[in-house]
Amino acid sequence: DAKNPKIGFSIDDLRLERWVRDRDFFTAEATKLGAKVYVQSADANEQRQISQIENLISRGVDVLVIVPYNATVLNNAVREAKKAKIKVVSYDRLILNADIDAYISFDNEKVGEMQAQGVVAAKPKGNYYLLGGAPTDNNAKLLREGQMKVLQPLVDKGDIKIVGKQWVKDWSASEAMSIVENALTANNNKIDAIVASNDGTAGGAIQALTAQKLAGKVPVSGQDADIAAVKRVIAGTQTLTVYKPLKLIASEAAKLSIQLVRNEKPAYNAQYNNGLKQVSTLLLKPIPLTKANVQTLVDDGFYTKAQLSAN
Amino acid sequence: MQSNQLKKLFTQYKMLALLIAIALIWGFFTWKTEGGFITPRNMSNLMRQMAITGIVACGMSLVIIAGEIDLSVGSLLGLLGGIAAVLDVTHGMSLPINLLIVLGVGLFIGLFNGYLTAYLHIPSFIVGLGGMLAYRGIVLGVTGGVTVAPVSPELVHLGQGYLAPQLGLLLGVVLFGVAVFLTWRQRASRARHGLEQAPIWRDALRLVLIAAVLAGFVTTLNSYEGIPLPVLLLLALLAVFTYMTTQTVFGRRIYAVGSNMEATRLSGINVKAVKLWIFGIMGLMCALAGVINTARLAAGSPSAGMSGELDAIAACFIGGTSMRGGSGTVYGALIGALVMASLDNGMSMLDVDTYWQMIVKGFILTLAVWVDVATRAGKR
Amino acid sequence: MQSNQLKKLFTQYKMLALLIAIALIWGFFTWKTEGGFITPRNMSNLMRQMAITGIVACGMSLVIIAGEIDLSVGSLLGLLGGIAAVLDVTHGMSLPINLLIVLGVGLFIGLFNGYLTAYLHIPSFIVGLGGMLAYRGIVLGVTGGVTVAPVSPELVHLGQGYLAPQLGLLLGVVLFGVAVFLTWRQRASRARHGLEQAPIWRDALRLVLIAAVLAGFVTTLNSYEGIPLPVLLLLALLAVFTYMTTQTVFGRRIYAVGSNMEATRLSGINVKAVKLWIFGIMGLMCALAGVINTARLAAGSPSAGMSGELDAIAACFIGGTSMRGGSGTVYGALIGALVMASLDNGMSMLDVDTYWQMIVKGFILTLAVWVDVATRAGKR
Amino acid sequence: MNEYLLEMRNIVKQFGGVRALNGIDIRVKAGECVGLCGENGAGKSTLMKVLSGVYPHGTYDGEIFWQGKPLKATSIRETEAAGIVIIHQELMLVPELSVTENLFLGNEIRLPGGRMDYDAMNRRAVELLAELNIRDVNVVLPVKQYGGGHQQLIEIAKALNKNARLLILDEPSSSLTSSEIAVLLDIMRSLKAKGVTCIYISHKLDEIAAICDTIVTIRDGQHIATTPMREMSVERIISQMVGREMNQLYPKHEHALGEVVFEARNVTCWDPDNPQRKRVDNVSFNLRRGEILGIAGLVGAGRTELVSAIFGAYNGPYEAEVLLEGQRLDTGTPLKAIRNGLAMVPEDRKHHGIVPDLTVGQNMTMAVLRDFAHATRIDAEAELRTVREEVKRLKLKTASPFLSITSLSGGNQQKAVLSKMLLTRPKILILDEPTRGVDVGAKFEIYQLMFDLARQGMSIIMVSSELQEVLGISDRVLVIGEGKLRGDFVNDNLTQETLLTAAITH
Ligand SMILES: Nc1ncnc2c1ncn2[C@@H]1O[C@H](COP(=O)(O)OP(=O)(O)OP(=O)(O)O)[C@@H](O)[C@H]1O
Ligand SMILES: Nc1ncnc2c1ncn2[C@@H]1O[C@H](COP(=O)(O)OP(=O)(O)OP(=O)(O)O)[C@@H](O)[C@H]1O
Ligand SMILES: O[C@@H]1[C@@H](O)[C@H](O)OC[C@H]1O
Ligand SMILES: [Mg+2]
Ligand SMILES: [Mg+2]
Repeated sequence: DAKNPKIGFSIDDLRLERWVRDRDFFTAEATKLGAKVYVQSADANEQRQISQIENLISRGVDVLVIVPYNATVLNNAVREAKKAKIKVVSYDRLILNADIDAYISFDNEKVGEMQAQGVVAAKPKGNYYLLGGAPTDNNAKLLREGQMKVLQPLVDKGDIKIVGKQWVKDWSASEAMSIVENALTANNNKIDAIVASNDGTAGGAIQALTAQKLAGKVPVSGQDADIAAVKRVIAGTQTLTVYKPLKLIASEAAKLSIQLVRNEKPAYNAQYNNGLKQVSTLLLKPIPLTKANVQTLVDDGFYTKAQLSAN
Repeated sequence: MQSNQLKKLFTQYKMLALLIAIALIWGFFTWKTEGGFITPRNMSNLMRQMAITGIVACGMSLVIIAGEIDLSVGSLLGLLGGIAAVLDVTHGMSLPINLLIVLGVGLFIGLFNGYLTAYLHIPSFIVGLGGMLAYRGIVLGVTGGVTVAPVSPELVHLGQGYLAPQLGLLLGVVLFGVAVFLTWRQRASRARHGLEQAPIWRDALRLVLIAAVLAGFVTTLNSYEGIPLPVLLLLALLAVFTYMTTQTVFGRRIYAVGSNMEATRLSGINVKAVKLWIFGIMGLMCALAGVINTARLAAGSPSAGMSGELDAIAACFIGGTSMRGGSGTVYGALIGALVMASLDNGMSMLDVDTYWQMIVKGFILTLAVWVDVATRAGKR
Repeated sequence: MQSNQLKKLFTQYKMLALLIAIALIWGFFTWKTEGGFITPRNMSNLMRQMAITGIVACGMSLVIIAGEIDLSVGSLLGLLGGIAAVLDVTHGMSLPINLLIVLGVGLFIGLFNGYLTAYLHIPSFIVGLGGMLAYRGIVLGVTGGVTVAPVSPELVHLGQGYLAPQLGLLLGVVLFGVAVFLTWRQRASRARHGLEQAPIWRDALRLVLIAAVLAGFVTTLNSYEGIPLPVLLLLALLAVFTYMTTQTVFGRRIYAVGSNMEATRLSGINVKAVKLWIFGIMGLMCALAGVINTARLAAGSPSAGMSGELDAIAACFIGGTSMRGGSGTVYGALIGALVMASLDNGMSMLDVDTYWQMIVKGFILTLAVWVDVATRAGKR
Repeated sequence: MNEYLLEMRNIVKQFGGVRALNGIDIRVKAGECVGLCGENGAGKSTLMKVLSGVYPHGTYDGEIFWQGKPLKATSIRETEAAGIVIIHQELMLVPELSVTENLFLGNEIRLPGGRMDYDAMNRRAVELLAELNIRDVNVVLPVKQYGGGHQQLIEIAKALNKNARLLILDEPSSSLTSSEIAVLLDIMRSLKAKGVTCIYISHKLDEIAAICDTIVTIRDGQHIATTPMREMSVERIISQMVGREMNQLYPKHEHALGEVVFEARNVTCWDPDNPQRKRVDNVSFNLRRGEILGIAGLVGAGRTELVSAIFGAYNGPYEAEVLLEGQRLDTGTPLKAIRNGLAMVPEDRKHHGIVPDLTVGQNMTMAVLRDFAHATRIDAEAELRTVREEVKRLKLKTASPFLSITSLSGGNQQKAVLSKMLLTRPKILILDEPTRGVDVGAKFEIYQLMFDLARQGMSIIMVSSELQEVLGISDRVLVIGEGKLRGDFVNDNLTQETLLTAAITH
């Protein structure tokens, strides 16, 4: 019912740090607003995600908030939800070709751009290595597109040479580490910058650099502001991470979904075409985070000061 | 000797333990979800959710009965589903031709796996491991690593459509008719050969039971939207595979090969050909599962079917198929798939933490097989 | 009879085919990377990259020789690495105590797996499947799904440190001394028992070969930074495991159990205990591998070790361990791990597309085992 | 038309470096029954496998002529189509399939659509078994429910079902009792009357003498002689096989019996599949020092179960009280039994005796390996020396102790298994069918060894289906029937009839 709505939150994969935080912030906010949240994690498996969405529908939720593992495959599941008169919110990743009610996100392409810009700012010229995400993750492709938007002109100009690029299976840090070790060897350490697509893979890359005593000398990007990454940024071994204020997106999303149930009008600020319709969108700004502005995290309550200084 | 009695009962009716397990699981979830679990709608979900694993498990049970294993099915399912999506989306191919091609490719790759195992004597475990990598690589190549969408409504219908309730009812009645006919024919044949008959009340009881199960099944699904097409396919496969494994020469040879390959070979049976075809059938099942998966996703995804082999294998083992080959049933494998799907479904309805879900599933899998082993006779 | 001659050669020196394969693979990559592949630095990388799979493969080869399999090692490795990270980061525990605890937990879980297999007769395949789910679930529970970092420099040193070149040299010399001593002792003992001796030139030749390999190994790694600690550990394990499998009573029993468990039992050997301890050792290896993995990443990641079991199993099979149990060697498994690591390393140096990498790996795995099967004598 | 139905010329078959067949010629006339004799490892089974297509054309050298035409079979299907049917030495049944399905494996009666015609096959199966005088087998139950003897009969029925022109029987009687052998021989005679040609392999030479027209002896893969049976005697067959005279089969030696050292009380075993049924029913007996106790009975009587239970190796629920030298023993597992001075050489050599991936020497030292270990390390040289001594003592024929045990002939494998148990220095030695499938020469050696051991004070329990052997060796004979003790006879003027009567009557 509208007073105490039930929210189904279907998350791609709770094995990735950021989604754990998303869940916690979201649940906290929604509970405060009087809703009950059912959380599901699909463990990076699209079939499981569909099943779980179906189960949430049987469970009789009023609104579904979905972090799709694969944005293109939820068409049928969303149709089922609509049939049961359930509102659907796409969280962080836009569900394509489906009749969803709202989208709330940071722009992934934008994140890619920020990653590239951050690295370029630190090292405007030289040999670049691109460390992509999981070859099976559509987002990884979007990130790469964003990165290339920034890098391509510089490549054309001759400032930058891309000496290699690989996708990293399952965003695995140890896989990333081996890849960078081998890339360094293949290029006789003549790699001047690494554009890594998230903090996990950045961690692997930096371990490989450390072994060559290059950590801190070669700029590396990331995203998610994982605690380990933020510590690296402070230590100077990672150049930047893209901070997506998770508390903001989570609480905005909670508010938005409850508003949808109560038939109130949320404050959208954009429209996105998902292939089927114009989706009302609430777009939040990702923040490139360097040593200079780590304080933002504390101000936002994302981490405590103690957390950042520990160890 | 009390416990021995129980043991004997379980030994004789191997499925009993499983059915009791399902009853317990369902009972528990129904209680915990205040009835939500047992609603027609959720039953419909549950069946649809188990369909893909079930289809693969059908083929896998043959493979395991024959004493082999196939680890490549998850990737192969992904590959074939991906091909279906590419043909549909990129080439706009009509559904029947698309199906034909995908089934053909599935059969071909399955036979190829079988050839490597049976004729080149590469252990199937290795063929599977290699295929798992290679076929997933090909999927990534074929789809370019991106999800291929949106697929045509016809294809989607295969995964999301329902059999109209009237047709479902009709189907139930026809199936019952078939059961009656088969019972009658068996009695006639036994009479003709002068073999002794089972008491007539036992046959009658069996028919009544069949009628009850059919009625329950059809009415439950009809009170939601009808029998989902993937479930219908699964039922058809169950019928075909049960017939094949219990009544046909080929089917019995699968057991012979798995139980004592050398003896079977020395009986003049071409064991290589038997194995070849088992893998061929496995390929066909991957094709069907791949297409249904693509239909359910309405897209061909490069990661489709990931670790699907484990679910299928687990289903077979939970369903009492022996690790060592030579014994097992297809319906057992499907009951195994149902157990797993019930756990997934129930726990996700209860909002259990993922990590607990994994722990519980791992535990139940081991427990189920332990019960099977412990109640099985003799071995110490 | 030409091809038969070749077959015989391969049969007698099973490792020959593998060594030729490695030579071919290395040659190819060296050519393609214009020598980059063969540099001391890349050799050092390569060895470090194979270390974790190698450690797990040591344990896995025992398990497979004993006729079992363990699919839970990837998750278990993740769990134990995660525990090490949590103890280090969250509880600031000192390295030795941390190691002790993690090894203890590894041993315990391994023994638990072994108990389920040996005493409760649950097929190890199932125990492994169940463990794969459950232990991964526990990792997620333990780490809360969050990467635990940064770990202490002492721990990192385990994964990233090197043995000082002088020490490496010393080690090489000592090892050679041991080889000489062992050869001498064997000759003495044979003389004492009045057994015939191998010709002295053959023993001498063997020693010269050992010296050459040792010298090559040490100087190559020393001309980079020294022997990496994980590689040192792997070497130590190789020595311990080779000794165990070839020289000890327990080792002989592993082969006996895998070859014919019933006959072994009837010879008065406690086969259950043998299996129990094999799984215990497997658990210890997972602990070592988990700690090294955490050290190398300088972080405990909830997805660490994912699908690590497949790499280890593949390494064993490539290295000539028999699927059916009863035969295989630890050094074979390590050569198998080296083949896989060489492929990964070389292809990533060449910047080959992921999907091609997967296809090539799948293909090579199958090919390697096929060559092994095809050159093995007699079987048809 | 040629006078010979079958001619095999200059057949050579190699395994790796080993020449199992070294240019053998044999000829078989239509309608005759040929007895093929030779020691263990002489190459009898190999020759028959060549003939029946188990080793396809191209994997051996030489030529085969069938009805005057060259036969180049590449599969068993082809030889069976030609009318050559073989019953293998090892049981070749599929345990999980029903008796009927086994009888028709490869020759199923089909209905349209590849369906099995179960009703027709079941009816025929019952008939076939009735011809063999078997009426206590339920043809729809899986074959694994039946013991070795029954399985052997089922195997024979399977071959009879194939309408052979040439029927090869490779040791069909090794697990049959004398009454069953009598039925088998009757069937052979009636087949002969119907014009079926037979090749019969057996180490029980009196069977050969009873039904064969021609005797072919081979030794070390070479043909020695082909002689009509009317010119032969069992003694001559033996001397052709072994290459020397053997004037006596059972080297019975006097040996003194001591006090009672061993007692088994109230041994009861329940069927693992059917906990109601007792396989062994409350059997008690005792044993003196230096005594050789024979245990006789029909197939399926429960003798194997009885001795396995005593040794702690029975695969099912059982109760047994075992006393050695007046002390109650805990023999819950083979390990405990061995530690307490018991040893058993099991009946099923392939599955319970040898460890195929280990070498001959490693198999022999398996049970006592600890004795060779200093701390953890095995003293390989000490081990080797012991193995060499044992090989010499038991006259075990092997080129080297480092060969795989699977490369030995059956008789020599048996000696290796025996040696494994003897190395544990048992006080009580249990031998279950110790000479099954073993040739006369090796048998003689095994008997001699048994007497030596008895003289040194070891007590021996020997289960055997060969009544002659039981009578020839034992000091005392127990008869088991349907799991119960049916008789306990001192072997003094004891006859086969007495034993059989005891076994059959209730
Ligand atoms: N598959 C094989 N591989 C290697 N050697 C073999 C193989 N089969 C048989 N042999 C060898 O060939 C020789 C002949 O064996 P075969 O089985 O034909 O003897 P046999 O006369 O049947 O003996 P038995 O009376 O014990 O059955 C033996 O030395 C045996 O070790
Ligand atoms: N592996 C087995 N599994 C199930 N039942 C078995 C098995 N082995 C034997 N049996 C059962 O035990 C009964 C007795 O078997 P067994 O042949 O061992 O008796 P036996 O008196 O030792 O006769 P034999 O002369 O054949 O050794 C058989 O009829 C059979 O039903
Ligand atoms: O935040 C990232 C998310 O957007 C991407 O899809 O998966 C990896 C994460 O690091
Ligand atoms: Mg033979
Ligand atoms: Mg017996």
